[in-house]
Amino acid sequence: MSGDHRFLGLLYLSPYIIGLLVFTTIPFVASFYLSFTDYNLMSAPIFTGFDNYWQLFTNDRTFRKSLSVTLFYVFITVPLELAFALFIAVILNYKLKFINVFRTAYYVPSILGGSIAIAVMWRYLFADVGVINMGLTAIGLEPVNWFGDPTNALLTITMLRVWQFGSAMVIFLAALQSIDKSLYEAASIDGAGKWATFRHITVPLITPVIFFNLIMQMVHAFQEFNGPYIITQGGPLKSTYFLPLYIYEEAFTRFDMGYASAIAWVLFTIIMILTLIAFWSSRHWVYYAGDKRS
Amino acid sequence: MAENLMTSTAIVADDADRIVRRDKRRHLIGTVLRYGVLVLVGLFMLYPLLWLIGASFKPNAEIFANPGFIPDEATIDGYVKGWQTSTPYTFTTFFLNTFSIVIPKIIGTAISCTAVAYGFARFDFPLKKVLFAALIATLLLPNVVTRIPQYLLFRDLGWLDTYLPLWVPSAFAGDAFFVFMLVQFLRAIPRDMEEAARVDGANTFQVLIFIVVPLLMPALISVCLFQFMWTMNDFLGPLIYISSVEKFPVSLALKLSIDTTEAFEWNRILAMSVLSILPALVVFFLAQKYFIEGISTGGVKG
Amino acid sequence: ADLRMSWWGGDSRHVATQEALKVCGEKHGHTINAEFTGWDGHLAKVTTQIAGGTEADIMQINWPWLPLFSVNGDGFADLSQFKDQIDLSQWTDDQLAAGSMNGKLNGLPVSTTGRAFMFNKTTFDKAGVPIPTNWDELFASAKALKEKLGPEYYPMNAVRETAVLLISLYATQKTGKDLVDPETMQVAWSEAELAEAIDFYGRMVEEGVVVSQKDTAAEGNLNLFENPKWADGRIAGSYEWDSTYSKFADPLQEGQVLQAVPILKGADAVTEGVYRKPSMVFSISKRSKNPEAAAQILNCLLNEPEGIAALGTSRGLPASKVAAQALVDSGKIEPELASANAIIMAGTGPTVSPLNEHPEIRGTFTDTLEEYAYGQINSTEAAQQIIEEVNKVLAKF
Amino acid sequence: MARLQLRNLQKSYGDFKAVHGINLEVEDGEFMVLVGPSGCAKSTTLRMIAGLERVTGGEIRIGETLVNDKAPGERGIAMVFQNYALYPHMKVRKNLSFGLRLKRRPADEIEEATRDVSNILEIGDYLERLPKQLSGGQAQRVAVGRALIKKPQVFLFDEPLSNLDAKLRASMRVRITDLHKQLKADGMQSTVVYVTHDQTEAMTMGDRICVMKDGHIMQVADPVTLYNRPANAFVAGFIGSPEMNLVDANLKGNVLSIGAQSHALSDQVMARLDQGHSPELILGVRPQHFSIADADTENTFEGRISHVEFMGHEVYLYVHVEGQQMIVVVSATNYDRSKINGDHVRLQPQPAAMHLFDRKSGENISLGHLQ
Amino acid sequence: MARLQLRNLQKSYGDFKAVHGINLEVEDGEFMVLVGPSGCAKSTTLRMIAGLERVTGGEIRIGETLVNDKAPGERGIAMVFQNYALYPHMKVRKNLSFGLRLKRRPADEIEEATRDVSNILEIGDYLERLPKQLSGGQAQRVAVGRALIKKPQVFLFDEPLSNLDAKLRASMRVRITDLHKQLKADGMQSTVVYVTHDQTEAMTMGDRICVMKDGHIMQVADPVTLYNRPANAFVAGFIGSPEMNLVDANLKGNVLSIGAQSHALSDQVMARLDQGHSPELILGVRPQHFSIADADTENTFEGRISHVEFMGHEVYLYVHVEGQQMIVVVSATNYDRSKINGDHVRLQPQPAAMHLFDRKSGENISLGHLQ
Ligand SMILES: Nc1ncnc2c1ncn2[C@@H]1O[C@H](COP(=O)(O)OP(=O)(O)OP(=O)(O)O)[C@@H](O)[C@H]1O
Ligand SMILES: Nc1ncnc2c1ncn2[C@@H]1O[C@H](COP(=O)(O)OP(=O)(O)OP(=O)(O)O)[C@@H](O)[C@H]1O
Ligand SMILES: [Mg+2]
Ligand SMILES: [Mg+2]
Repeated sequence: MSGDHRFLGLLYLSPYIIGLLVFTTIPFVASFYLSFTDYNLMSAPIFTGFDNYWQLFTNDRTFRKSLSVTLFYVFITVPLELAFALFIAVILNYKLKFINVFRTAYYVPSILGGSIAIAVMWRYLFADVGVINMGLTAIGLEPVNWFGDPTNALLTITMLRVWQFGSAMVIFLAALQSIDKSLYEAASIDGAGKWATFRHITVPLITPVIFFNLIMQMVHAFQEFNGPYIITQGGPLKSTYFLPLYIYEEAFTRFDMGYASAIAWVLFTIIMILTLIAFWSSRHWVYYAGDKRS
Repeated sequence: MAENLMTSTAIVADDADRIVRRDKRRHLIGTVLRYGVLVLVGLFMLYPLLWLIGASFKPNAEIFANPGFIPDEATIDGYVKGWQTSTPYTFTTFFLNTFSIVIPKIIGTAISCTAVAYGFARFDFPLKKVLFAALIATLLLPNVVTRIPQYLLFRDLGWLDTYLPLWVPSAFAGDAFFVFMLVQFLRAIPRDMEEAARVDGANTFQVLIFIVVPLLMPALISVCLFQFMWTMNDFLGPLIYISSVEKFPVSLALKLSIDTTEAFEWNRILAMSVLSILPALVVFFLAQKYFIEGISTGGVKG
Repeated sequence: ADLRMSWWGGDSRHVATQEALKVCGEKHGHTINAEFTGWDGHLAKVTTQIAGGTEADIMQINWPWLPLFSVNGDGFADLSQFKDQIDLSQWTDDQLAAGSMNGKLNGLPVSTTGRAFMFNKTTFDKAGVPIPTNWDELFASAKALKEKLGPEYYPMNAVRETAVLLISLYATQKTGKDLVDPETMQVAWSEAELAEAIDFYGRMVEEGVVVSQKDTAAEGNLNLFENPKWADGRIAGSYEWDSTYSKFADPLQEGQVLQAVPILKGADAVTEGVYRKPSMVFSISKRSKNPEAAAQILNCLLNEPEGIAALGTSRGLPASKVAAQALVDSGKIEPELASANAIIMAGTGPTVSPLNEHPEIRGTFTDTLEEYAYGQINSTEAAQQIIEEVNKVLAKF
Repeated sequence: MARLQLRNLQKSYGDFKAVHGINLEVEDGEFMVLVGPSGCAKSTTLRMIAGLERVTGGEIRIGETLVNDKAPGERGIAMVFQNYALYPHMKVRKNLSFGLRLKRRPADEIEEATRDVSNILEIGDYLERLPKQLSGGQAQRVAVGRALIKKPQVFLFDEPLSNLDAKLRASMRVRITDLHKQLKADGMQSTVVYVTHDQTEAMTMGDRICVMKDGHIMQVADPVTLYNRPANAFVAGFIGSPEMNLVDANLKGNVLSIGAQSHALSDQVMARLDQGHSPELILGVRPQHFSIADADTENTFEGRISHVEFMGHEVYLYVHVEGQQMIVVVSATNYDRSKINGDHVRLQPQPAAMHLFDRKSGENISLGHLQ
Repeated sequence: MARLQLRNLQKSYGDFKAVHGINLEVEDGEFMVLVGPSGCAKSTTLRMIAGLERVTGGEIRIGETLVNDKAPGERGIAMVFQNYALYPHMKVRKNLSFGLRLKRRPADEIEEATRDVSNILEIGDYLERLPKQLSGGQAQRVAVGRALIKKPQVFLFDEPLSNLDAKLRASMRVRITDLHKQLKADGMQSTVVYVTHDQTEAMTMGDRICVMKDGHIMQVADPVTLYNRPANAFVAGFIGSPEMNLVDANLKGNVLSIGAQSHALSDQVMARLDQGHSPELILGVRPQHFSIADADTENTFEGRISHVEFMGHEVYLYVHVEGQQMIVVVSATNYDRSKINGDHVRLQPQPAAMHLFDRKSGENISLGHLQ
C-alpha cells in the first residue's frame, strides 16, 4: 500500500521466494539441461546439444501427431468446460432448497479424480451398448462408436474432462459470492433480464476469476494425462495420444529422459506463449475492482 | 356512479387475482424446471458414485457381469476384508497417515499462499513482474520431467521415506495454482475496507488477518478444499517418496492390491475407494455452506 | 544385516512374501524391510530409485525390464559371484541365460510362464462343437458357434498384446524362429513371412474368429476379464498367460468351465512356437551394502524349504527345481494351474528374447497393427514398417 | 396512467417490523417527497416500490396494476440509489446507456440521450472514466443520470443529492423539478417518489410531503400546510430549520406555565384550541417566530444565551429557558453584538405562530377548525 | 503537538493533475473545514493526509514530523470515509472497537468507549447488527463512531454527515464541535480537517475554512471574513446560501451599468475600490442584501420574477435582470403575495454589501485597505 516500505511486499513473498529457490529452481533448471542431453536414467547424462530438438522437429511423426491432437483437444475442451462450469455455478448459486446436496453431487466427479471407478464408469457409459448409446437409440438416433473411432474417442475424452468441471465450478461459485448485490438491483431496475444481468454484470465482475480459470484449464488441458491414460491408452491410432502421455512414456517406459525433457520444454514454450497472449489480452477484458484507482 | 366504481374495483381485484395466480403458476413452472434439470444432470454426475457404492457391495463375480447399481446379493465382505489389508496394518493406519500429510499441508498452504497472494495483489516492489512470471511458469512445465531432479534433491536433503517432500514445498507457497487463484480473488475485492483498517491503526499484517482473510474466506475455503481433495487423491507423490508400507497414505494403500497381471479382489478395492472418497465428500458438503453465507464485499446497502 | 526388498503384486503375494521374509530373516539373522506396492507405477518408482541410487537390496524385476535397466549387464549385481550363497544348480542353463544380460546373471527367474490357449468349455458344449486343436478347427468353430448360438459368439479373443502374440506365434510356427535373431540382432522373419502372419490375423477378424480392434475399442477397451461377454461365454476363448488362469476363470458365470488346451498350430508348422519366458526375476542391487546377505535371503526364498513353503505359488509355479518339486509334493498347486503350466513347460519352440517385450518394439508392433486393423495400411506395408522400426531399435543392442 | 398506490404496505426483517402497514397514494404526475429521521424506513419503502425488497404484506399498485410480484424491470420505474450502485466495470457512458441498450434502442438515439443527460448533469467530461475514478459527487450525478435517461413512469430517488455540494445541489434541485415539470408538460406524467432528509429539498421540490417515523406515516400534506399546520409535535419538530422549539408546558385556564415562568395566551390562540385537552402540553414555536423583547415587555420568556452561531445573514442564539433549550434566529443586521454567551434575554413569541401539542399523544391541539 | 502542515502538496493521476501544490497550515487544536465544488480534490487531499494516497510532490507534516512515508496507522489520525468503508464481516460493535482492540486496550475500557460512542451517536440498538443490516444513516453514524472512539491527534472527516437527516445532522454538528472543544479543554488538542459541501456545516463548525477549486486553494479564512470579505468571485459565489448574485457589469466613473440599466455607486463603495482596476467587472450582492423598492426609488435594478420558492419563513424570488438571473430572499412575513411569476420588481442593493470583482481574474477589488 502507498506509504509502506518499498520492500514490504517482498516480506510477504518470502515463503514463496525461499520455496522457489530451494524446491523449484533446481529441478527446473535441471530438466532444462537434460533436454540437451541423452539420459537413460541409469548412466550419467551425455550432452548432445540440440540433437533432441532437431530430432523432434525433423524426424518425429509421433510428436507431430501428438502435438496436433493435443492442440485440438485443448481448443475444444477449455471453452466447453469453462462455459459448462460457469453455467452450473450460476444455477447452483440460487438459494434453492437442497442446494447443498446438488452442489455436492455436481462436485462428485471431481472428487473421483483419477480413481478406477471413473475408468470403469466411463467405459460403461460410452460403450457400444452403453447408457449413452441406449439413450441415442431410444430417441431414434444411430448409436455412435465412441471409443473405436479416432475422432469420437477424442470427443469422449473431452467429455470426461468437461464432466469433471467441479473445481472450476467451485471457483466460480466463490467468485459469485463476492458480487455486490446492489449491482443486481440496479440492473434489474434497468430492465435487465436474467441473461442480460449475467452477460453484463455477473460475467464482467468475475472476469478475474474467469481469466484464472481460463489459464488454469488451459494449463491442465495441455497436461491432460489421466483421461487418456486410464481410458483409451492414447488410442485408437494415437488419436488421444496427448503430449504428456508421450512425455511420460518417453521418460518412464522408454527411459529417454533427455528426449522427454525436450518435448516437455517445447510444450512449456507453447503454453507459455498462449499464456502470455492471454495475459496481454486480459488488460482489455478483465476488470479488477481492487487495483489502484488510476 | 358508485355502482360503476364498485364494478371497476371488482374488475381490478379480479385482474389482480388472475395476475397473482398467473405469477404463481409461472413461479411453480420455473421451480419444477429448475429442479428437473438439476436432478437430471445430477444423476449423470452421480452415476459413477452410485455405481461404485453399489459395486462395493457386490461379490467379485457380479461386479462386471451386472452394470446395475443394486447388487443381486449384497455383501459387506469387501469392507471387512479390505479394511484388514494384506499388510500388518489396517486402513486405520493409512487414514491416519493420510491425515498427517494433509493437515500440515493444508495449514501450510493456506498460510503461505494467502500471504504471498496478498504480497502480489496489494504491494509494489522491485522484481514483482519477474517473480509473478516465475510463479506462472512453474505451472506450465509438465512435472514428469522435473520428477527425477526433484527426487535427487529430496534424497540429498535426507527426506526420503518421510512426509516432508509431500507437504513442505506446499508450505512454502509451492502450489502456484493456489497463489494465482487467491491473487485473482484479491484483486477483485475493493480496497476501501483495508484503507479504513490502516487508518484504524492496523499494520499491513493486521489488515491481512482481520480484513483480507475474512473477505477472502470463500476463496480460501476452496483452496483448502482443493488441497484436501488433491492430497487425498495424490498417488504418484507418495508412491515415489514413501517406501515403508507403514507410512503409506490411503491413496497408495488403495492401489496396493491392484496387480493387473494377476487376479485381484475388486470388491475390496471398490469398498476402500468408497471409503477414501467419503472424507472428501463430507468435507465438501460441510464447507460449501460458506459459499452461500460467504461475506459479500458489497458492504452496505442503501 | 538390515536389508530392503521391493516388489509389486496383489494381496496373496504380499502376505506370502512378508511371511517368507520373516522366516528367512530369522533363519539367517537378517532383518528385511518390505517395500511393496501394486503394479501401477511400480516401474516408475523403481526407475526413480535406481536413478537416485536408493533402490532396495533385493528387487522383484519384470523380465522385460532387464534390457532397460541393464543393457550391458552391469545394472544389477552379477549373481554368479554369489555361488557360495545361492545354489544356481536349481535352474537350467536356459533359465539362467534368460536372466542374464551380456553374460552377467542379473536376475534369478522366479517362475516360468507362457501363453496358453484357454477355452470356455461350457459354450462349446452348448453349441455341440468340440474344442479346437488346430487353426482349421478354430476357424470352423467360429462358423459353428455363430450358427448355433448367434452372431455375437466368438471362439477366440485377440486385442493389442494378444493379437501381437498370436501373429508372432503363427510366424514362429511357420519359420521356427523367434522375432529377434540373437546372432544378427535383426528381425528373424522376412517381410513376406510376417505379412503372411498378419494376413492370418486379418482372416481371423474377417471370419469372425476374433472381435475386430475397432469393435473392442467401441466396447471401451475393456479388459477381457472385465468384459461381460467373457463372463457369459459369448467370447469363448483366449490366448493368455498360464499363470493368469484364475484371473480369467473367476469372472465366468457360475457353472462355466475354462479349460487350457495344447497350443494350436497349422499343418505346416515347424514348431509349436511356445512363447515361454521367466515371468519375473529377483535381482540384487549393485549398490547393496550387504550383497552376500541379500544373496542368502534370495537363496532362502527360492531354494530353501522355509522360503518355498511360505511363498507357495504366489508368483506362479517356481522355476527352481527344488521348489517346484516341494510344492508338487505338498500338493499346494491347484490342478488347473498345474495343467496349464504343464502344457507350457512341454511346449517346444525357439528361445524367446526379452527384446520381444521391449517397450519400443512392442509399441511399434501394436501401433502398426492398429493401423492395419483400421485399414490404413495393408499387411505388406505393415510388415515392412514393423521390420524397419524393430531393426532400428535392435541396432542399439 | 402512473398513479402509485400503497395499501397497508408492510415489511418485516425477521422479528423486526420496519414498515407498519402504510397507506399512501401518489397521484399521476405528482412529486411526492418522503422524509423522516434516519432508519424510519424511507429506503425500505422505496425499495419495495422498486421491487427490490419483497413485500411482507399489503399491495403496491402502479397505474392500476398490482405489481407486488412483478420484476423491477417490468414496473416502469427508474431509481437512483443512496450508495450510487454504479456498475464498477463500465465506463460512465455505458453506465448511463445500459438501460437503453438493453431495450435495443438505435445507437444514435442512445448517443443523443447520453449527451443530453450528461449536459444536464455536467458530467460530459467524465464519460470515458470508470466509476472508481470519479469523486463522490461525480459518481452521484452519474447515478442520477442513469435514471433520468430512461424517462420512466415512476421515478424513485433515494437521497440523490446528498453528496453534492451546495451549489450543485441547488441547481440539481431546480433541474429535477424543471425536468419533472417539462415531462408533465410533454404529457409524460412522470410520478416521482423522492426520499430525502434535506429540509430544503423537501420543501422546495415536493408537491406533497410524506413524513415518516419508525415505519409509520405521520402526516402527508403540501409543504405550506406541513410547515404551518403540523399534525403533531414530531412533524413540527422535523420540518423547519432550525427545528421548532418544543418545550414542556402546563396550561391552566389561559395561563401557560413553563417551569416557574408563566404566559397568558391570547384569545386568538385560545380560540384555536381543541376541546377537552389535557393540561399537560408541549409548546411549539419556530426559532424565527420569536423576537427579542425589552426588559419590561409582558408575556415573554426569560432565558440565558448559551451558544451563538453566526450564519452569514442570520445569527442563531441558543437560549436556556427554565432548563430547556430554545433556538432563536435573529437577522444578522438586527443582531446586537453585545448579546453574547451568558447574557440574559427576553423572548417574545408571535401569538399566531404558537402551536400546542398534547404531551402524551403529540397531537396538535391548536389547529382549530379552520380546515 | 498536532499542527498539520501541507507544503506545496501535489497529486497527479497519470496526466491528470488533481492537486496543484497547495500550502495549508492547520494549527494545533484548530477545526479546519475544506469546502469546494464536487471534484475539487477535497477527498484526494484528505486521503493524502491520511496516508492512503501516495503524495506526488510536496510535504505533509503532523506535529513537526514529516509523515510522507509513514503508514496511516502511525500518523495518529482517524478518518471517516465518504462511502463509510465499514468492515462488512464485523458487527457494529466490532467495527467500532477494532482500532482499540488493535492497540490491545483492556476489555472494560473498550466496552466503555463503545458504549459512550454509541450513546453519543444513538447507535446503541444496532451494536449486534452487520453493516448490511443498517440504513444509510445508521451506517454513516457507525463510521463516525469508529473515528471518534480513537481520540486521535488529527481527525479527518470526509463528508461525515451527508447521509443524515436534518435533525440528526444538526445535533451531530453540535456534538462534533462540542467534542472537539471538550478534547481541547481536556488538553488533548485534537486537530480536525473536515471535508464538507454543506454551507451550514462549514460556517458553523470551522474555526477556519479553506475553499478549494480544481485542486487550488482559493481562500483560507474564518467564516465571518469569508462571508463578508470573499477574496474572489468564486468564494463569494460558493459561500452563502442561496448563493451570491454575480452579474456582469461595467464601471465608468462611478456609474455601474448592467445591460441597459445603470446605477451610481455611492462614495462609500468607490472609496473601497482598488486603484487601476479594469472597467469590466462583476457585481456581487447576496440575495439577503436586496430590498424590494417602490417604483420611484432611484439606483435600483429592475427585473421580472421568473420563479418563486416558498421556504417556510422566507421566500426566494428568482428575478431576471437584463437577461441575468438574480435571487432575492425576502422574509415570508414581509412578502407581498401579490408578487408572482411574471411581475416586475425593483431591487435595491445595500451599498455596504456590494462587492465588485475583476471579470478576468475574479479578484475582489472592493475590499479596500481595511485589513
Ligand atoms: N436487512 C435488514 N435486516 C434487519 N434490519 C434492517 C435491514 N435492512 C434495514 N433494516 C432496518 O430497517 C429500518 C429501516 O431502514 P431504511 O434503510 O429503510 O431506513 P431509511 O429511512 O432509509 O434511513 P436513512 O435515512 O438512514 O437511509 C432501519 O432500522 C434498519 O436498521
Ligand atoms: N484514480 C483517479 N484517476 C483519475 N482521476 C481521479 C482519480 N481519483 C480522483 N480523480 C479525480 O480527481 C479529482 C478530485 O477528486 P476528489 O475525489 O478528491 O474530489 P472531491 O473534492 O472529494 O469531490 P466530491 O465532493 O464530489 O467527493 C476529480 O476530478 C476526480 O475525478
Ligand atoms: Mg436510506
Ligand atoms: Mg470526495
